[in-house]
Amino acid sequence: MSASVLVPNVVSPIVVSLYIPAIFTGLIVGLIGLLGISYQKNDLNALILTDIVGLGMLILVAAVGTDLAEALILPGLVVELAEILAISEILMSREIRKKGKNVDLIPLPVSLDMEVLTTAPTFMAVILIAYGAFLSGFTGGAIAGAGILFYVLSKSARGVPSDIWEGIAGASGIAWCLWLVGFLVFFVFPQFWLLALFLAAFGVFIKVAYKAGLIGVIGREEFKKE
Amino acid sequence: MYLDFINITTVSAAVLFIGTAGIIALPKPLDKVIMFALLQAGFVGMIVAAKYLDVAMAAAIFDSVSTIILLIAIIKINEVRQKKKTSQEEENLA
Amino acid sequence: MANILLNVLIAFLVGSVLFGLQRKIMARIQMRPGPPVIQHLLHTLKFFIKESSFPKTAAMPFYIAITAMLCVIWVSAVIVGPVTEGSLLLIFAIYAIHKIVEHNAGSSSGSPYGKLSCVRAVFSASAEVPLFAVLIIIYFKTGTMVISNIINFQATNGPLIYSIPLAAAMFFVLILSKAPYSPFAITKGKDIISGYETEHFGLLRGYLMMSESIAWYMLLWVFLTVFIGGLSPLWYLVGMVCLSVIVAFINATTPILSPNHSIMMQVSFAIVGIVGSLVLLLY
Amino acid sequence: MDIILLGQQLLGYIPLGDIVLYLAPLNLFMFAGSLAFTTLIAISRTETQVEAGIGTLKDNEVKVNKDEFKIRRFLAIVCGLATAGAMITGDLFNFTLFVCLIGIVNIGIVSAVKQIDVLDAAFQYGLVAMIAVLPLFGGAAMILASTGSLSMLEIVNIPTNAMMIFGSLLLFLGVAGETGVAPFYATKAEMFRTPGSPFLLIIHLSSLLVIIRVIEILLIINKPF
Amino acid sequence: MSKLGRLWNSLATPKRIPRFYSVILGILLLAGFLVPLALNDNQLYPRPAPQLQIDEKDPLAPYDRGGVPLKEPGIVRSQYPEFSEMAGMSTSYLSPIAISVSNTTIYYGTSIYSSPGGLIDTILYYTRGFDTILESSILMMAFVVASWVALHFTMRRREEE
Amino acid sequence: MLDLYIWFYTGVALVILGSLATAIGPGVKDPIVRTLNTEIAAVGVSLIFLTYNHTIALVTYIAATTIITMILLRAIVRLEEVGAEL
Amino acid sequence: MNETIYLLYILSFILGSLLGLVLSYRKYKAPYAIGKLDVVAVVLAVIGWVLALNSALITFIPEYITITIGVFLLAMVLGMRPGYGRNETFIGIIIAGIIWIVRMVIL
Repeated sequence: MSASVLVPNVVSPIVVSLYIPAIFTGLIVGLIGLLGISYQKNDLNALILTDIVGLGMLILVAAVGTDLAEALILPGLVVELAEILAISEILMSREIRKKGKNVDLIPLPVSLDMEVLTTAPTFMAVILIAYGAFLSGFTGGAIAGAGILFYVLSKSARGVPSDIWEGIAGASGIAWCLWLVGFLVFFVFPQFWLLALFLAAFGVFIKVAYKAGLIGVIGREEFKKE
Repeated sequence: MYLDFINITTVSAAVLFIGTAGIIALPKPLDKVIMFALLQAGFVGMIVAAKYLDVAMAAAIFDSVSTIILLIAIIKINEVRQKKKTSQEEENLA
Repeated sequence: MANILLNVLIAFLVGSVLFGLQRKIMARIQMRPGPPVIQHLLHTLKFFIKESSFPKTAAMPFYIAITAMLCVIWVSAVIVGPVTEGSLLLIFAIYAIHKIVEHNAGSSSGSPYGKLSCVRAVFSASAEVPLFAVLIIIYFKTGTMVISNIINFQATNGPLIYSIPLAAAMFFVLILSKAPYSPFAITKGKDIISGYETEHFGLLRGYLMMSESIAWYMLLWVFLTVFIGGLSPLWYLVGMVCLSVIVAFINATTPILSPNHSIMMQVSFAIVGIVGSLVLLLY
Repeated sequence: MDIILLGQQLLGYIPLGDIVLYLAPLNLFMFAGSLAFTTLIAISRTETQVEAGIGTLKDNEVKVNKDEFKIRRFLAIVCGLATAGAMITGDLFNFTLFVCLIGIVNIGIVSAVKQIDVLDAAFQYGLVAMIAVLPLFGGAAMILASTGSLSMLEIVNIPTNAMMIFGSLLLFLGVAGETGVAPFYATKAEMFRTPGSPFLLIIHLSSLLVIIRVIEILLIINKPF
Repeated sequence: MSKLGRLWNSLATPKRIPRFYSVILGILLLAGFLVPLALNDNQLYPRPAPQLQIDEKDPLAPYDRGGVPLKEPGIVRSQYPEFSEMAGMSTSYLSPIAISVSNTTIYYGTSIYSSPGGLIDTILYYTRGFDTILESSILMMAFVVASWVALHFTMRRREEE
Repeated sequence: MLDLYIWFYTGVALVILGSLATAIGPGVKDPIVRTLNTEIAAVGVSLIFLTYNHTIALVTYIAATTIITMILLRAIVRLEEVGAEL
Repeated sequence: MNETIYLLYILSFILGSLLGLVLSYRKYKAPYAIGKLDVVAVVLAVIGWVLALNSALITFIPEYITITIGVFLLAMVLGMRPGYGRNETFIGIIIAGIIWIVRMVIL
């Protein structure tokens, strides 16, 4: 295949022609989200609506239609995810504090006994984690993470000793360092780029996967207390 | 000749729109989840039309994952509401 | 080096005397005799021979370092300004750090008054919008950010105060907000004792007051340099005295605003100023 | 590279692939400033707030307990480093990411406290920060779409058009939301009522410095001539 | 004037700030419909027209950027080629598993290029690696915040002890 | 080529419909319904990604949406349990 | 060099007002002087202001020395304790101003 087909000199005309509709879509979606927030009195609903505003941002970035744009979507996604995670936690903590200790804090167990919850999770989690490991990087991390998350969510064992928690969190921190080392190797010793590539790819993979998995551990507290 | 338009893309688009309409219009959350499965099916069809089978595979797996998550959440929240209602009624009786 | 020392000394002395002058004029307007003109300077010097003590509740190295920091940044402002005539942006960065120091001098002591002053400092940080607007307008007008180039620009095209009067007005509001007893001086309002300085005694207070004097001099210097152009030292003095007198008149006759109102007033000024200046620029 | 940005001679640059960190006097000053404050924070204790108790003659002490202190100091240091990074980065998208990091860490610094009002302010600030992601990344993407570059050293040579102005306005509004300046200051000011002044300092520091930096960036993108 | 004062006071209520902000942002976005928008087609890292590669039955579609694994660099149009000399190498790299997958089927290009190597990895880890550092730091910080809050307040673990 | 436009405009329609439904759709007082409606918009965005061949981003996005949904649902359930009046 | 001279003026102003303050506290015990004019102060003020404003008239001494002395003297009066030295200063300014105008008109 010729080089100009592989990487053309300019952005293809289709993408250029789709730019205006795409940007307008992004703006409209953003506007709808903002409109929703502007008359929203309920904090939780406002939080959900910010998700919509984030979608507008993703469209604006994606509309550029180059490989660079794709690489920029990933940070955008991660930022969205991260902020929703942190803010929802703050919202919950605020409400629990507001209610004080009078609230019945012993959660209800889920009484449903679905077939899928006993057989599917292990199988799906294995598939997802294996696929995620093959993909590596952010994509793989997100997929494997979702797999772990789903698995812990639907398993019935409850209560994580806090040192295990810190252990997993620490492991993901170490993975982050691995990835930093990979990044440095790229610039300091460019001849070892393959090593750097693997360090980076699997560092990020392990990090993201563990983090997402830990979200599942938080979540299980709510869904599977028996 | 109109049959030319019936290919995997258009069918998926139709399924997507049906799913959308269903999610928006149906009142009960559980019905919405069923329509959501339809939406996901249409989406997977779209990806298949684009010939990215690995993406379609991932989408298919995540389809079921998110459906299950939604189901758990809805059942759980119904339970919570039920309990609240009964406790309120008890209070009223007392 | 000698040049820096010289300029810092001038800045300190002139700043203190101007503060004293301001107090005197305010007093006269309010039909009081008022303190002598050098009172503020004596006040500053007095603190250097007083005993220093540190509150038990303070956040320790921080509490002391922050006062030193205030001194350091304003000395560096003098270096950037009168000594080297460097970038205007740099002076504004210094000003921003000044806000931070002001805010944290208040909160690091643990006193509720300091804390309130700190919260208000955060409030009034938002009044920095006019400042940045001024910056942008000057850049759009002159095409440069270097003070010496701005002076040259004015030497050929006439003072900027005629061509962008609204920007000058916005900057003047900023200067006003830094003056003690002004309607915008919410961080040092008398309802919270001495604001962020409440818990600073002795040496530390001396440093704080010294830096404030330098800051006042520098703000006036920047105003005169940027909007009127290169002046001889005598005219700088005259200009500074004039500005101080005007500020004193305003301060003596207006009440302090509530924090929210103070900020929104400044922001409203800013909006009027920005829109007006842009219209003038385009026109 | 012999480039003059806003009248400042470039003193040097650190290339990291496409992302070039550049060192000019203004940027170096702010970089050094934020690092100095970060060091201060790392070695400081927190203050104790003493207030008169209501209905008694005793004093009310509000302190920061140990594990809260640790996490807040950690977050404050990260915030300081992020601010320092945002000061010298020469890449638009990199800058927006730094700002996002600052935003989320700011929320974190106050989320560890117990006052409900403060938590509420943190939550509202978080909402604004999340909404601000749209103009931030959207603005950067628009500038990318219209110039074909994200490096400020390249953009400085490209003539301004309406789309770049719009993009930079979006960027500005995004930074304003993410750092909480006027007129969106209220959420932020409320957060300052909690004890722990060294950590709160960094919230304020980051927002002011980032605003100055964004002004510099706006002036680089929008050339009046 | 007192009305104005009340308005100013209301702007100082934290609860209203998100709404206020969204209104202002909404107005600015509305202005976006009036601004002439156009995509400059001279972009960094351009890619072929959508579906072009998959239609040509390229097993690496849509991320084929040329090159031979470990030998020849792929084509990368980065901003500063002089600062990233090895950029094309990881673009062309395929892991052994990826090579065997690419020989089996033509529909798995995304997975192949998402595994170590490939253009996106080059951008994410090398030419724009600093972005990824920040991005993963953001995730980490969010997680630190959330897990701290969760461990101390939401889950009430301490009280159970 | 026609397929491309069908994907794109279906995506656009879904995004706009989904976000409208999230903002003002029927029954959105219930946060769980609102969260479900965001899924429509998410699928729309996915389609737009597909049009541009951002497939790696698409895979990541699908995974991330699941995680976000899970986080949101957790918040909703938890708040309901606490009995928060927002 | 220019700035050094101005530093000199400022210093002499400050020292002068310090001295004036100290001396006036020694001299006057009452917190307010109403209707009284201090002759010494008038003389000092007049000399001081004349020297400061009309240094060009005295050609045999370098200008900056006359101004320094003048500033010192006028500051002594200006810096007196609250309630004193006000009228004296005004008299000094008026006389010096008249001389200055006359000089301007004649020369």
